[in-house]
Amino acid sequence: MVKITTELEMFEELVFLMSEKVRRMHTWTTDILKTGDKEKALSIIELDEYVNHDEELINRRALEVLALLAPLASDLRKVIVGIKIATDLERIGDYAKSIARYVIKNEPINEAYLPYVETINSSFLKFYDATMDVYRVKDVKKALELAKLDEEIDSTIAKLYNHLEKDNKDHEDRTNVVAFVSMLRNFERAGDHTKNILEHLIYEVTNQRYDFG
Amino acid sequence: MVKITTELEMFEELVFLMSEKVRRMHTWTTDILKTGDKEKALSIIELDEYVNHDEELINRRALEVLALLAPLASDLRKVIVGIKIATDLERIGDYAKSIARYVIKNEPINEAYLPYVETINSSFLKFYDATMDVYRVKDVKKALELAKLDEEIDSTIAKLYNHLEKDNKDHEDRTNVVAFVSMLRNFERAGDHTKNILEHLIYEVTNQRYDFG
Amino acid sequence: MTIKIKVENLNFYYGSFQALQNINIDIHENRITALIGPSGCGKSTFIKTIDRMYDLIEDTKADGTIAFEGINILDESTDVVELRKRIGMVFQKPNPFPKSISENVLYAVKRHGDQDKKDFPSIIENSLRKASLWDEVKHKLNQSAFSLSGGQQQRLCIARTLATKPDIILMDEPTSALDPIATSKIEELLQELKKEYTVIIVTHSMQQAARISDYTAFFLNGELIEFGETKEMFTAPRDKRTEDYITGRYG
Amino acid sequence: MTIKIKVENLNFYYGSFQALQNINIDIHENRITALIGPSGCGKSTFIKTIDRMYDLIEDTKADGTIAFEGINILDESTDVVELRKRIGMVFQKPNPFPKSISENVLYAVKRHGDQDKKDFPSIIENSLRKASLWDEVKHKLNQSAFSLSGGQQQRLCIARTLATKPDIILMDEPTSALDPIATSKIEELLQELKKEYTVIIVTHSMQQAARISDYTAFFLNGELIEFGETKEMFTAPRDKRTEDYITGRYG
Amino acid sequence: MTRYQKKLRMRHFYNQAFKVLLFLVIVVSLLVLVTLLFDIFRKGYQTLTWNFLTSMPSGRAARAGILPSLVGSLVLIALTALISIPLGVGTAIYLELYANRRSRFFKLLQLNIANLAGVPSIVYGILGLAIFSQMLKLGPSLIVGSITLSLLILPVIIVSSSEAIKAVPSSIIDGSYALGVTRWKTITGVILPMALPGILTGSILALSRAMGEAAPLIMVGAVGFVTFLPDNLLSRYSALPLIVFNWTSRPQEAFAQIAASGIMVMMIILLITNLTAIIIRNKTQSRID
Amino acid sequence: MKKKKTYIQESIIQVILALFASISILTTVGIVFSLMFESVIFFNEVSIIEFFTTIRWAPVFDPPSFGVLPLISGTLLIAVLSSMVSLPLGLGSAIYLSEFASSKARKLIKPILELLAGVPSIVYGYFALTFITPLLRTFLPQTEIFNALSASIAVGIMTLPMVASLSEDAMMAVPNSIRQGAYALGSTQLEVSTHVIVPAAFSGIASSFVLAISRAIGETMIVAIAAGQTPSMALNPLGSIQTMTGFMVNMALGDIQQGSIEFKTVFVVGMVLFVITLIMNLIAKKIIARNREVYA
Ligand SMILES: Nc1ncnc2c1ncn2[C@@H]1O[C@H](COP(=O)(O)OP(=O)(O)OP(=O)(O)O)[C@@H](O)[C@H]1O
Ligand SMILES: Nc1ncnc2c1ncn2[C@@H]1O[C@H](COP(=O)(O)OP(=O)(O)OP(=O)(O)O)[C@@H](O)[C@H]1O
Ligand SMILES: [Mg+2]
Ligand SMILES: [Mg+2]
Ligand SMILES: O=P([O-])([O-])[O-]
Repeated sequence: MVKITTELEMFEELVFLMSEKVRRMHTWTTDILKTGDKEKALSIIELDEYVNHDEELINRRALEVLALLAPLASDLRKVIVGIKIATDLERIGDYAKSIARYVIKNEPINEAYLPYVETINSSFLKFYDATMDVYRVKDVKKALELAKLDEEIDSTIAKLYNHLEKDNKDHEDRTNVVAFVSMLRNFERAGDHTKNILEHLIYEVTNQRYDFG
Repeated sequence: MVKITTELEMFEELVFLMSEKVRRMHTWTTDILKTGDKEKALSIIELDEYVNHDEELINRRALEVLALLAPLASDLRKVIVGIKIATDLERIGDYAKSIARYVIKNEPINEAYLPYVETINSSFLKFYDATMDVYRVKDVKKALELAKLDEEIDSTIAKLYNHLEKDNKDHEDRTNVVAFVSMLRNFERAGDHTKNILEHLIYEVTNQRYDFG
Repeated sequence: MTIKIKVENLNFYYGSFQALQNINIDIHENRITALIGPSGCGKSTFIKTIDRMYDLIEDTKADGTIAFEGINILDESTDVVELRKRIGMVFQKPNPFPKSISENVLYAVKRHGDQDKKDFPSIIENSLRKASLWDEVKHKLNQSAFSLSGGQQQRLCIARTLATKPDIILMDEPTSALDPIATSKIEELLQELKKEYTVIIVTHSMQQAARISDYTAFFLNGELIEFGETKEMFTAPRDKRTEDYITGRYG
Repeated sequence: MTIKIKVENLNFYYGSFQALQNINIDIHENRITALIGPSGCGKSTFIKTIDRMYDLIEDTKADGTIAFEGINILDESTDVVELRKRIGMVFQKPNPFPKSISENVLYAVKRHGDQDKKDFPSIIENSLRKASLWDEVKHKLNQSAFSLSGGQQQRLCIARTLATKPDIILMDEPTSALDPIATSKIEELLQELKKEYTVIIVTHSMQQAARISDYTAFFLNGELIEFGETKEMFTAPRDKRTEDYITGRYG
Repeated sequence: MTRYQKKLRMRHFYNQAFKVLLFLVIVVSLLVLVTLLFDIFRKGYQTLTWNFLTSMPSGRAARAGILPSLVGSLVLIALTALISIPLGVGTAIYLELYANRRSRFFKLLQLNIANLAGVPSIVYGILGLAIFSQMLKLGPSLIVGSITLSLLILPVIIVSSSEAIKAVPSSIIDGSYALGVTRWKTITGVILPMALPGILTGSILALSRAMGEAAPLIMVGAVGFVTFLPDNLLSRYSALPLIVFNWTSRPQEAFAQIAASGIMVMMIILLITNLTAIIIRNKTQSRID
Repeated sequence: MKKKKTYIQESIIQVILALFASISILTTVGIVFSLMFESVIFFNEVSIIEFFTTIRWAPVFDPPSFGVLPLISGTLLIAVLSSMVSLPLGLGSAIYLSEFASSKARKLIKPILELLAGVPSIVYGYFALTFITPLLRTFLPQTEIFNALSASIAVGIMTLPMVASLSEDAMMAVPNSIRQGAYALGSTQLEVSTHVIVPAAFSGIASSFVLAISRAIGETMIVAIAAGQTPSMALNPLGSIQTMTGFMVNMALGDIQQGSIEFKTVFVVGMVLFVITLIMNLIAKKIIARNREVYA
C-alpha cells in the first residue's frame, strides 16, 4: 500500500480518538447539571487536558505529514480538514469544560429546566455521533441531511430561553440568570461547531465550501 | 528572491487584509449598541460576508501554497498558522455580526451599562491591534506580554455581569437578560480568539505550543 | 490570454507504434506549460513534434495540426531550419558545444547570418544576462564552456537559444541532470523567461511542475488525460487518473 | 535503539583534498538513515568509507573510527571482501551483471561459498521476494537481467545484495535514474527492508529523504551540519543552514 | 575455521597468485619489444650514417644507401594521404550523417567496409596489379603504389573517422539542429571540429601502417633496388620496407647489418608519427569527457 | 517560414559524399573481379578437384603440379602456432591492464603496446630471421634456417598487441558500475575479472581472437622472410614451409609473364586467401553482433 494511505488513515484515527474523548465529556454534562456532582465535573475538566493534548498531537502529526509526505489534492484536503476538525473538537470539549465549571461554581439547576437540558444534550449527542459517522464514511449526501439535527438543539434552547425569560419576568426563579444563560450558550456553540465539522467534511470530499449558515 | 518568500509574503498580506475588515466590524459595535442604528448593524452583517470570503480565499491560497510549493519547517508553520489565524478572525468577525443581530432584534441597551460596553470594546480593540502588530513583526516577547490586555476585557465584563445580576435581583431592569448576556459573551469570546492568534504566532516563531490558559 | 500554439488532433507514430493519440492543447503566450506523466507516456515525443525534431528520427509520422503563426508546423512545406530558429529547445543534459562561452552563444547567430557582426558583443551580453549567467561568466567569455558547472552549462544552453531570438522555448527535463541548487536557479530563471517567452517544459517531477508552471498537461499512454491551470491540477484534479498519479497511487 | 555503526572523528582525503571533516554519527539498527546535502558535500564519499569502496580509488585516505561489530572498518587489517559481504551497496544506476536473473542473485553467494548449493533455489526466491520482485520475474528467472526495466533492474540489484545476507545496505541515490513510479516502488520496498536491515541512503531529493527515512544527516562542504530524526529535521531543524537548505534558500 | 573462512583465505591466495602471473605476462610482452629494438639497434647503429641516408643503393653493402627509398616512401605516403583521407573522411561523414540507416546502400556499405578491413594487404596488391598496373597500363608507377596503399588503408580511415564522428555526442548534434542550423553547417560547425582529433589519430596510424607495408607494393611490381629519385607520378620508385626486404633476402652478413640500419630509419619515422597520434589522442581524451 | 527554402548547397554535398562512399564498394568489386577473372581462366586449364585434393604444389616445375593443400597447411600451421603466442599473452595483458594495473601503470604500458602494434611486419620478419631463429637453433639445433616456428612466434608477437588492445577495449567497455557492483558484493579482483568482466566482454574478446588469426593467415612479409619457400604438408614447426602469402610474394618477385600459368596461380591462391579471411571476418562480425544487445 502507498505510504500516504496508511499515514492518512493513522492520522484520521487520531481525530476519531480525540472525538471519542470529547464525546465522553459531553455525555456527563446533563448528569452533573442535575446532581451538581463536583467530582465528576472535575473529571470532565481533567479530560479536557487530554483533549487539548490530542489536538496538539493532531496538529503535530499534520505538520509532519505535510512536511514529510507533501500530500496533494484530496490527500492534502484530508490533512487540512483534520486540523480544522481537531480545532472544532477542541472547542466542543471546551464547552463541556465550561459547563463543568458552571456546575462547580453554581447549585444544581432548577428542576423545571432539566427536561430541556436533557433534550438538548441528547439532541447534541445524536448530532455529534451522526456527524462523526459520516466523517468516517465520507458521505456527503448524509452530511447535507444531518444539519437539521442541529436545529433540534437550537429550537429546544429557544424554548428554554422563553421559559427562562418568562420566569425571570415573573421573578419566579432564583437562578443566577447571567451565569445560567452563559452556560446554555455552550450547548448551542457545541452544536454549531459540530456543524462546522460537517462543512469541513463536505469540503474534503467535494473541494467545495459549503455553508449551513 | 526565492519564490516561496514572495508567495508567503503575499499570503500573509491576505491575512492582514482580512484582519482589517474584522477590525472595522468591531469599531462599530459600541456605536450601534448605543444608538440602536439598524442600518449600521446591517452593514456590519454585510461586512461579515466579505470576511467569510476572505477566510475562504486564505484557505484556498494556503492549499495552493502547500500543494505547489510544499513548504517545510518555518515556512510550513507560517501557512498553517495563517489558516488558523484566519479561522479565529472569521470567528471574531462572527461575534461582531452576532452583536449586530442583537441590535436589530433588541432596543438600544440600558444607559447604565453603556460605559462598561465602551470600555470593553476599546480594551478589545487595543488588544486586537496590538496582536496584529506583533503578528506582523513576529515579536514573541511582546506577544507574551500582550495577554494581560485580554484580562482588562474580562474584568470589565465581570463587573458588568455583577451589575446586571444585581439589577436583575432588584428587578430594576427591563432588559431581556438572556439575550443581553448572550450578546455580551461575544466580547469575551472575541478577546479569547484574539488571544488564540497570539498563541499561533508564538507557535509559528518558536515551534512551541503556548497556552495562555 | 493569447494562444501561441494550438494543437489539434495530433497523432504521432514511430513506425507502426502510435505514441501520441489525438492530442488537443492550447499553449498560452508568456506562460509556462508543464508536461508530466509516467515514463514513456509521450512527453518527449510531444515536444519533438513542436519543433519537428522528429524529422531526425527515421520512420516517424505526425498528423493533425499544430498551428503557429498561421502555419501548420507539421506541413511538409514548413521550413524546419527557420522553425527551429523560432522555437528553441533545451535538452535534458546540458550540451554546450566544445567552444568558448561566447562562441557557444554566437554559434547559431553566425550560421543564420541574420544579425549584424558589430552587434555580436551585445548579443552575447544580452543573451547571457537573460539567462542569468552574465555575472558569473563575464570575466571568462573566452574560456571553454566545459569549464562551467552543470547548472551553468545548462544556463549557457538557454542563453545560446535566446541568442537566436525565439518566441517559444521547449525544455525536455532541463534540470534532471542537475543538483537541487542548480535546479532552483533554473527554476527562478524560468520565472524571468516567461515574461518574454512562451515556455513548454517536460518534467519528471510533479513537484517541479507544481512549483514553476502556470498550466499543466498530464499524459498517459500517449493520451492527454487532463490539461488545465497548474494550481487546479494539483489541488483539485478533474480526472481520477490524474489524482491517482499526482498522489502517488498510480502503477 | 541499538546503534549499528558508530562513526567517530572521521576524516577523509582524496589526495590532499579533505572531503570529510570530523564526522560523528550513529547509525541506528533497523532504521533508514538518509544523507542529504548539496552536490559535492561528501555524501557519496561518506558512504564509500563504510564499505571501504574508496579502496578502489587511488590515493585516498581515511582516519577516525567507524565501529561495526567490534572492529574499526577503517583498519588496514579489515578484510574488505568479508566486510562488503556484510555491508551491501546499491548504486545510482542499476548495474546488474550481464547474466540471467537467477545468476545475478547467486553471483556473490557462489563466490562466498558459505551457503549450501541445494538452498540456491530458495535463496533466489527469498531474495527476490524481499526485493518485491519475485512475482514479476518468477517466470523468467533464466532470462537476461537486461530484459528488465530500470526499476526492476534496481530491485534485482537489491535482491542480489540481500542474497549475501548483509546487515547493512548502503544506497547511493538508488532512484535518481528511475522514473517516479519505479521510484515509489523502491521507496515502498525500503519500508519493508528496514524491518530486517539497517539502511543508509544518499539522496539528492529532500522530499525523498523526508518521505522515507527515520533519521536524516545534512552534509555541507564535507561537514555534518545536523543529524537527527527526520520529522524533526523537516519540521524544526536546529541549524540555520539546515533550514535554509531544506526551504530552498541556500546558494 | 569455518568452510567460509577457509574459502575466503583461498580466494585471497588465488587472487594474489593470478596478479603475479599477469604481471609476468606483461613483463614478457614488454621484454619482447625491448629485445626487438635493442637487437636492431645493436646490429644497425654502426652503419646508420649520413652517407647511408644520402646515397643510392649499391651492390656492395659498404657503399649502399637508402636515399631513393626514403624519398620514395615519403612521396608515396604524401600521395596516399592526399587520396585516402578525403575519401575516407567523406565516406565516414556520409555513413554517419547522411545515409539512411535502413537503406540497402547503407547496409551494403557497412558490410563492405567491415570486410575490406580484414582483407590481407597482399590481396590489395593483386587488385593494384590487375586493375591499375595492367588494365590501366600504369605499370609499376608511383601513382599505382599510392592508389593501392590508399585503398588498403581506406577502410581503416573510414572506420576510425566513423568512430570519431559517432563519439560526438548526439546531444550536441541535436543541440545544433535545434538551433535551426543546417546539416552541413552543423557538420562543419561542431561535428568535424569535435571529431578531428579522432580522425587525425586514425589517419596517422593508418598512414604509418601504409608506410611499413611491403607486400602490396611488391605485388604491383615495385622493387627495392632503384638508383634514381622519382620525378613524376608515373616514375618507378622504391620504398623503405622494400629496400629492407631486398637486403634481408641477401645472404651476406653486411647486408643484414644495413637492413638493420634501414629498419632504424623506418622505425624512427614511425615512432615519431605514432607518438604524434598517441599524444593527440591522449590530449583530447582528457578534454572531452 | 512558410515555404521551404531549397538548400542547393546541401544537396550537392550529399551527392559528392555518396560518390566518395561508393569508392569503397568499387574496391571490393575490383578485388573480386581481378581475382575471378584470372581464376576462371586458370580453372579452365587446371581441374578444380586436382587443385584442392592433390598434395604437391609445384607450379613452375615441369611438369607443374597444382595441389594447393601444402600452402594451406603451411598457412594454418602459422596461424595455430602464432595464436598460441598471441591469444594467451594478449588476453593476459588485457586483463592486467583493465583490471589490475594502476592507472599510472596503464598509462605507461598501453602506449608501449601500441608501439609494438605499429612495428611493420617486415621488421618482425627481420627479427625472426636474425634473432629468433638463431636463438631457437641454440636450443633446438635441428631447426632449419627457414622454419615455421620462428615465423609463428614473430607473427604471434605482431598480433599480440591487437589482441591485447581489442580485448582491453572490450573489457573497458564493460561499464565501471558493473565492476563496482561486483566489488561491493565482496569479490576479489580475480573473481571480478573471470566471472564478471571476461564473460561480459566475451564477444569483444572472441572477435579479437578471430581477427588475430585472420591477420596471421594474411600476414605476408614475416613468412616470406623467415618461414621458407618449401610447400610442405609435414606440419613440422622446425622445418621450412610455404604459406599462400609467401608463395604470392615469391612469384611477384620473380619475373613472371602476364598471362602465363604461373601468373594465374598467384590470382588463384589470392582468391583462396581472400575467401578464407572473408569467412573469418564474417565469423568475427557474427560473434559481435550476437552479443551486441547485452548493454542495450
Ligand atoms: N525513436 C523511437 N522509436 C520507437 N519508439 C519510440 C522512440 N522514442 C520513443 N518511443 C516510444 O514512444 C513512447 C513515448 O516515448 P517518449 O520518449 O515520448 O516518452 P516520455 O514521456 O518522454 O518518457 P520519459 O519520461 O521516459 O522521457 C514510448 O513508448 C517509447 O518507447
Ligand atoms: N575520486 C575523486 N577524486 C578527487 N576528489 C573527489 C573524488 N570523488 C569526489 N571528490 C570530491 O570530494 C567531494 C565530495 O564528493 P562526493 O562525491 O562525496 O559528493 P556528493 O555529496 O556525493 O555529491 P553528489 O550529490 O554530486 O553525488 C567533492 O568536492 C568532490 O569533488
Ligand atoms: Mg522523455
Ligand atoms: Mg554522490
Ligand atoms: O469560538 P466559539 O466558542 O465562540 O465558537
